[in-house]
Amino acid sequence: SSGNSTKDSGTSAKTDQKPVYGGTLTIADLNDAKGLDPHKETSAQSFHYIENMYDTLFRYKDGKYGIIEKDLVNDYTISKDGKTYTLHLHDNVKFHNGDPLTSSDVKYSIERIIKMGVRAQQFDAVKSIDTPDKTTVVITLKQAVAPFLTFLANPMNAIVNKTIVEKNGGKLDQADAGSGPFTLVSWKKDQEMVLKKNKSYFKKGLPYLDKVVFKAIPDSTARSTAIRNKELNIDLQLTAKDKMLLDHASGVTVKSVTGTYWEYIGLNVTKGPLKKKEVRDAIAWAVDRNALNKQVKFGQATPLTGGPIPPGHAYDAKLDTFSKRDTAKAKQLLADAGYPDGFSITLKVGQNQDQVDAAQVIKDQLKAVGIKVNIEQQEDSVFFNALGKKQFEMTIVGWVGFVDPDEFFYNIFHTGGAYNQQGYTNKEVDKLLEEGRVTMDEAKRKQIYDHAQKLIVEDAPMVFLYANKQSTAMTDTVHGFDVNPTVTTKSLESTWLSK
Amino acid sequence: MGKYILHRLIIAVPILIGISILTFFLIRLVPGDTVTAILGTNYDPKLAHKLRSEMGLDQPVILQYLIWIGHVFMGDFGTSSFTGQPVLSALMERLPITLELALLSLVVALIIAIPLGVLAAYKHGTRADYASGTFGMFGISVPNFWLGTLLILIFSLHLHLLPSGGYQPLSKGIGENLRSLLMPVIALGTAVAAVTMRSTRSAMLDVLNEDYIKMAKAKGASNARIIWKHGLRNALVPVMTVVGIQIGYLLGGSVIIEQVFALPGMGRLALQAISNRDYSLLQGTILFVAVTFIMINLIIDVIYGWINPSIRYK
Amino acid sequence: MNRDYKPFIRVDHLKKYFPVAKNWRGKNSQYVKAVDDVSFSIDEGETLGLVGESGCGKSTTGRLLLHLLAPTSGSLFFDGQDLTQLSKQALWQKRREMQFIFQDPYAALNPRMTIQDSLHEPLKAYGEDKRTRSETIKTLIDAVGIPSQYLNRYPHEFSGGQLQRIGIARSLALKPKFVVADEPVAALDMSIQAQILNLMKELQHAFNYTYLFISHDLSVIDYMSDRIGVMYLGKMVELTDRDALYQEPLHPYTQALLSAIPIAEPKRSKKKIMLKGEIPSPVHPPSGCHFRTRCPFAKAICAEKEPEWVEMKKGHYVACHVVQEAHQ
Amino acid sequence: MNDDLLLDVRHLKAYFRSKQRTVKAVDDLSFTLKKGEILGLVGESGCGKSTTTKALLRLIGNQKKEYLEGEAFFEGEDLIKKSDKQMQKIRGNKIGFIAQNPMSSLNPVFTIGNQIAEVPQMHQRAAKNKAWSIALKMLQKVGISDHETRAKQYAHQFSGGMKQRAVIAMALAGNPSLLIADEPTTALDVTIQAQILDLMVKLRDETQAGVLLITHDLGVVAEVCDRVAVMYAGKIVEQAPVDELFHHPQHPYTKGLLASMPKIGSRKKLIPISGHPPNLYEMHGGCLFQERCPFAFDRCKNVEPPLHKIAENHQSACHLSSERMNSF
Amino acid sequence: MLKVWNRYRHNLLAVSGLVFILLLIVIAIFARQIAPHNPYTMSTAARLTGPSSSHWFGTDQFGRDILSRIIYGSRISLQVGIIAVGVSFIVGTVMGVIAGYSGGWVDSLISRITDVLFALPDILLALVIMAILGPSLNNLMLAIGIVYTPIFSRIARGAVLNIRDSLYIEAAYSMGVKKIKILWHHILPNILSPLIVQVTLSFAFAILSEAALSFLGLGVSPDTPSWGIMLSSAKDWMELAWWTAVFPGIAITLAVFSFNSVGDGLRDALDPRTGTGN
Ligand SMILES: Nc1ncnc2c1ncn2[C@@H]1O[C@H](COP(=O)(O)OP(=O)(O)OP(=O)(O)O)[C@@H](O)[C@H]1O
Ligand SMILES: Nc1ncnc2c1ncn2[C@@H]1O[C@H](COP(=O)(O)OP(=O)(O)OP(=O)(O)O)[C@@H](O)[C@H]1O
Ligand SMILES: [Mg+2]
Ligand SMILES: [Mg+2]
Repeated sequence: SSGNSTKDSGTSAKTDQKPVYGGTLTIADLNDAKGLDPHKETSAQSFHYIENMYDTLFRYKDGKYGIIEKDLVNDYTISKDGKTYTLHLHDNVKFHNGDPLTSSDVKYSIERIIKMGVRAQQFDAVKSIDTPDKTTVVITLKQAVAPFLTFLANPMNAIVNKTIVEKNGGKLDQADAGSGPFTLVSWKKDQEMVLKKNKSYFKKGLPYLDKVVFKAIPDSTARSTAIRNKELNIDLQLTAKDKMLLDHASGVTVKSVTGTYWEYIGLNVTKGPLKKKEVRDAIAWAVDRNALNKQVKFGQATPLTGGPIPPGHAYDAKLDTFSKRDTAKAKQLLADAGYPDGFSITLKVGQNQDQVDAAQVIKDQLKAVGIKVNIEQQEDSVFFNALGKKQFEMTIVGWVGFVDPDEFFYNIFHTGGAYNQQGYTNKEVDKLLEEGRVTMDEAKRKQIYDHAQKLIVEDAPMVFLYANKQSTAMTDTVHGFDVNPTVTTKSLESTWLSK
Repeated sequence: MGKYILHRLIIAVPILIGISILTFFLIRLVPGDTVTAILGTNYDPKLAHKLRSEMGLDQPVILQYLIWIGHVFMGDFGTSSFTGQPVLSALMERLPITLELALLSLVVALIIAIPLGVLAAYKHGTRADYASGTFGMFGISVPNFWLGTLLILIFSLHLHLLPSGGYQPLSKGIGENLRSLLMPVIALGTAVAAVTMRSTRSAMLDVLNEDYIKMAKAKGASNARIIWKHGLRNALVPVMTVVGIQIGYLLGGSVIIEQVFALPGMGRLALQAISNRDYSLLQGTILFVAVTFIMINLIIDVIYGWINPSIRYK
Repeated sequence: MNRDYKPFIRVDHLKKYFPVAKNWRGKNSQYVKAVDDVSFSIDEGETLGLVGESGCGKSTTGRLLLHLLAPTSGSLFFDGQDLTQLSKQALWQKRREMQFIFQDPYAALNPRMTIQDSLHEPLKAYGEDKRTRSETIKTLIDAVGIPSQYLNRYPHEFSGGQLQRIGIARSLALKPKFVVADEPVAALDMSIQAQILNLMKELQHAFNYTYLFISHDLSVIDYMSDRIGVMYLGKMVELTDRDALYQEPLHPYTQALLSAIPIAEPKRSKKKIMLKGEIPSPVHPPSGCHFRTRCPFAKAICAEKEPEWVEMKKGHYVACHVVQEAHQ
Repeated sequence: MNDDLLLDVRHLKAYFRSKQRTVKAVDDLSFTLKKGEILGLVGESGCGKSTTTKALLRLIGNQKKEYLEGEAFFEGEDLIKKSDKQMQKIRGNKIGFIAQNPMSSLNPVFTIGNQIAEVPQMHQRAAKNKAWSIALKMLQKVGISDHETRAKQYAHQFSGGMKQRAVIAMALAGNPSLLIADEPTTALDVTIQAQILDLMVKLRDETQAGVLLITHDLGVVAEVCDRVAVMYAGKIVEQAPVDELFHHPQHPYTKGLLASMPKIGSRKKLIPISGHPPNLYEMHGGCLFQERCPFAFDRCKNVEPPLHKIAENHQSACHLSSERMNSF
Repeated sequence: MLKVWNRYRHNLLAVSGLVFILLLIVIAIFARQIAPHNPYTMSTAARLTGPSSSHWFGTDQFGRDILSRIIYGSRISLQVGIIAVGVSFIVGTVMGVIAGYSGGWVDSLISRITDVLFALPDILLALVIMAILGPSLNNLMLAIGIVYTPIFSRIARGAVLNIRDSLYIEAAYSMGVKKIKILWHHILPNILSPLIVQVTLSFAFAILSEAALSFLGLGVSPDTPSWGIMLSSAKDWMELAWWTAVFPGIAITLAVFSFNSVGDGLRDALDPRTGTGN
């Protein structure tokens, strides 16, 4: 990883054009942020609003997936044993209120993250943070943490201004304590958030835009109508249907990459027929992922016929178990498990329309092998509560935003994983995942995760369905905006508008 | 008059307390809670426990209620557990939008419906009367959210004349503001117009049978004078009662219409609060809606007294 | 008239106040004094007429007498027993012996029941068997002159006069001893009115009923009653034999009432006492004598003191300062 | 024709038609009214009295289901032939109308003064303050004390008698030469009735307007009317000056009415008219009273007796009275 | 009764409403025989096809036949109507009659409860109740039932109060008829007509509410062929396929229209005073 990130203007097609300064860019997302505190927020929607007000030590590389580059950090070293990180900060960074950003702010911020709890486990291994001088931070870990840089690059692990935090009584829900390319002007919940250019941003010449307006428009049709009517510049997240519609709209460009948002059927391995591996396998064979992709996602998602990791990263191309549906095999497996006539089961879903739709198709598909599915829809809050308490038999949900393979696997498939809702346990998998965490060697790590994936797919605690495309629509006047698998608006700092 | 208003306000207090109790305890019957809603996909039992005790959700419910209602009396509705925003400021942000939507719908509906109702009564028994009767019946039967959807389909998606949703505040200019509310107002106001028209018609028919109308005729008053001077104001008395009932419909309907047209009003806030199990926000919203309802009804009663002097209060 | 009957009904200081307004604590703060300290008695087989203008408390008195309303205070003896002291059950038993005839016969019959069912109802309530009921009703129907083939009809299929006959038949079905008739002919046309009045007289003759006959029409009262009481604004102002009342009315109100009633004899010159003003509100009656605001003879004392209920001559009661002073 | 003649009604018919039946509410009515005369129109409920007034004011006859025929000359012009616009100029201006029920005849949402002032405003194009002063004058004239404050009050602040006075003021505000009063005192108490009747006679004396007074009370007729017309089932059955009618009634119906009325001081047993009035839609040929008439004979069943003169100023519609005339 | 029917018969709107309701009942009962397709069968090939001879009302995003779903949807609407209105009618009437007949503190208590429930907009209350109970058809019926209970309570109370003071009640009492008998023989039959009118009107409301709650995602389960659910999912597709949004909406409107006009017609027919529209 090298040098200054500003030279690379991401995926912008027209790199030959010269950037133009000024203008107001309007960008729409599904929902409004809940609050603006980077250390407190958990929803991806909130991130998109917050990240442009803050800087992080590292960042995800524009247009690339899983690659980390420096941001506030000018230079750094990692000790051989992977336990000591020495970071040197840029010396010209100022918070929006004019205070300089120094090593003590970094220390304060990491400590605040730990205190706030939400992402504390990413810093579980931190032993000490030292600040030998104003621009140097030394972080010492108890043991090596392979994805530690990825954690530091998480846009919500931002560096905040201690003075502002304290002025707000420790709360940043409505305030801006950042040093990022834009500063907060106003925020009207569910209407719009207005940001303006940070004139003393530490990256010379950036940002280009004078103003950024975020709008929360939950209805996808309303969003796509608005961008067609040029009331918007960017529609950040398109549904498959809207992508189809907007592909042919004039003056609008749709860009998409394979995203990190993958969806699956969760099977509660602690209950009823699903205790049996054969039954779970049978379901995996009975589901037609391609048909599902066509029906629910207009064929635009990438079916996951192997493990959960989408192509392009720690993906294992050889693991391609379920590329074809096999109902005969499924029926055989059910008969072997003692359910020759199938059984009835409840499939719980939340409010996500794609998942609700998928549930209806899956109900139809499982009928073919004799499994009678009752769909039960709940409100998200009730739904997630039930999942957390393992009060479900089958469910359809998805995960989003993981960058490192450890994030993909440990919390979900490890016996003690925080989000192991399926109740899945496999000693061998546990061991592999623990090993992967502390292995710094990339190649070795890939081997470990390939093996773990194979075991997981065989045990079938989940039926992996597909990884979604991340599609963004923008008017032709928008340049330099990065459509990233992790869905981020971070590249607004180098986005510009042509006339 | 002032005394009457005061009297009405005093009567409203027990109702509001009843509502506060009802909502407070009802909401706590709701499965799932704020914390799960906040954590969503990233639900983690340990973290959830920590958040619950921070929010005081582990205390006895009665105590929670007393603390809350005590604060409410001092004008503090608490903060939204979901967004961290003070509930009162969230409500004050939304209230104008819902009020504008509801009142605009009401006013437009009345302006159209009352003359139509009077004409239908005057021409009663004719084809025009039957036509307006059928139209009125459709008006109260068509679901407002469907009407809204159709309007979007036609005027936004096909004709590209109007924005399909979103709210433009008055600060963006009255034209923009009205443009953003045009379809919502039609969707919400149609039923009100229909109901008002029907009740104006039947009230007018009743009034036209009254002795004082015969008396006016016997005095030599012209038909126009009988209808518009002697008839209308009397007919408005029962109509105002119906309008008062419509306020409830308007506030309830705005929950749906705000959802259809993505208007950030109180209805939408309530819906979000419900799905986020945002207790203090939901309590505040419901209480606010009830207060709004009672206040508007009070205003209507005052107008009522102005129309009908025999119930004017000393 | 013959005054040797034994007193059958006696009321002492009877009062009925209806609450009309509540103060802010929900306590009753204002009352209509519908009946305000009235005392009189009715003998067995006698008809007492009660006359007065609208709202003076005639109907309320009638209802009190049958204990359809509980009095605010005062006592009420029926055949020697104080009704206000009776248990519910005992009162219910007594109820058989006293009945009400209503002014509006149509409103007093359930519009959804055939008159047959309506006639059966009181008898059923007291547990009479079906045969006895049918026989009783047949006799009654004959007596009031309604053809028995009409029994299956509904109230709206009858004329007002017929309905009042049915109403009378129903009230008499339980063979009561005492009947309160509350303006039984006020809703009827003049050609029908006489039919009903005659019928009531005939029935009384046959069964020795005791009547309280209420009307605002002095000529009707005159025709029906043995004795007459005149009410004004919740008070009884005069009570005496029929002849005495018409020949020498003592109370100024009675005099005015008598002179105001239009007589169907043209040019019979009569001295009219025109009362000024109108009946005051019963919620805020005038102090002292209630009538003093309209009385042509009112004096200072009338505003200060309520006149007492005094027997001026044998059986002739009056409540008036002026009259009482003149006699002293 | 007589110069004094104000109203000359000839063969007036007013029917209400519906799909099922035709109600002949007024059937071939003829009568006259002189200036300064009070003509009483008496009859029982439903005999067509109100319909007569409505026909004269042309408040009916504008819809298909209302059928109107005949002539009604008022000051020489036929009211029945006038257009609605022309009638608007006459109503309230030349013909004043006093309604039966003062309680509901005043518009509750306008002040009393406003409602009276409306009359000169409409008919004399009087300016606002001029009209208001006329209204005040009228209120004073009908004996409402404190008229300046009262004019600014609403109907619910008036008592029954005051409302009726206000209605009379309204009827007189246009200075009419004909006053039609439809049971102006039926809803009032006797003492108030006496006041209102007195007022009406006084006003007649002052203005010399002709008055058509509708009532069902023979007593009222005897007290205030100059002449009487008795109506039965949509027709006039007898017409005569008051004295003549009460002392020498000719028609059996009139006689029956007089005999069935209780009279104060007279103990005579009432002689009721048997039966009840006919339905106005089931009429057959012959005399309408024949079913109830004790003297009815064959001719009565088949031939309808015309209203004919039996003495100067006295007309009756009975075969018997005509025969008696013929036999002279 | 005959008179009522005679008056009703002349109201064209009311008669057509009645005919449509009968039709709806027949459709609901014989849905299986009438529907041209299975309402649940999906077809990737036939998704979002417009109205044609094989799919009169077109297909939805899963290729399901919209006409068949509307036909099956009539079952849901009628079921919701019957149960929800049944619940509110019975509970509300009992509450109202008790309040009106007994008076005193019982009346005050019940009236205050209805006041409180009335100060909240129906939909909001239904939403909260649905949130408590969780989305399902049974809960939906219960929620709507609860929301419309106060209306019946109020009407019943008002009617009882109206009749309680009427002369024939006093007459029956004066003749020794016991109070409970009076309630049963005189009061109940006489308060029935306003309640029956309200039943039909509430039926219309119930259908609308089901649709509205399902539209907001708090109604019945998402694969149920309910008109509200159909409209709710149509919102995403209507730009591509107008028929997904138009036909279910028409079905709701017509059903609600019918119940409303029957209610209206009944009100006029049962109350001879409103002889306004002859
Ligand atoms: N249930 C009641 N509640 C309150 N006030 C009542 C009630 N019943 C009667 N009153 C009042 O009591 C007074 C006397 O009424 P009541 O009916 O006894 O008079 P009345 O002489 O029979 O009059 P009318 O001739 O009009 O029948 C009136 O002012 C009336 O308004
Ligand atoms: N608009 C109408 N349509 C049909 N029938 C009517 C109408 N108005 C009156 N009638 C009938 O015409 C007849 C006469 O009615 P009218 O009102 O003239 O009687 P009335 O003598 O004034 O009676 P009352 O003394 O009760 O006022 C009655 O049988 C009545 O039912
Ligand atoms: Mg009375
Ligand atoms: Mg009349």
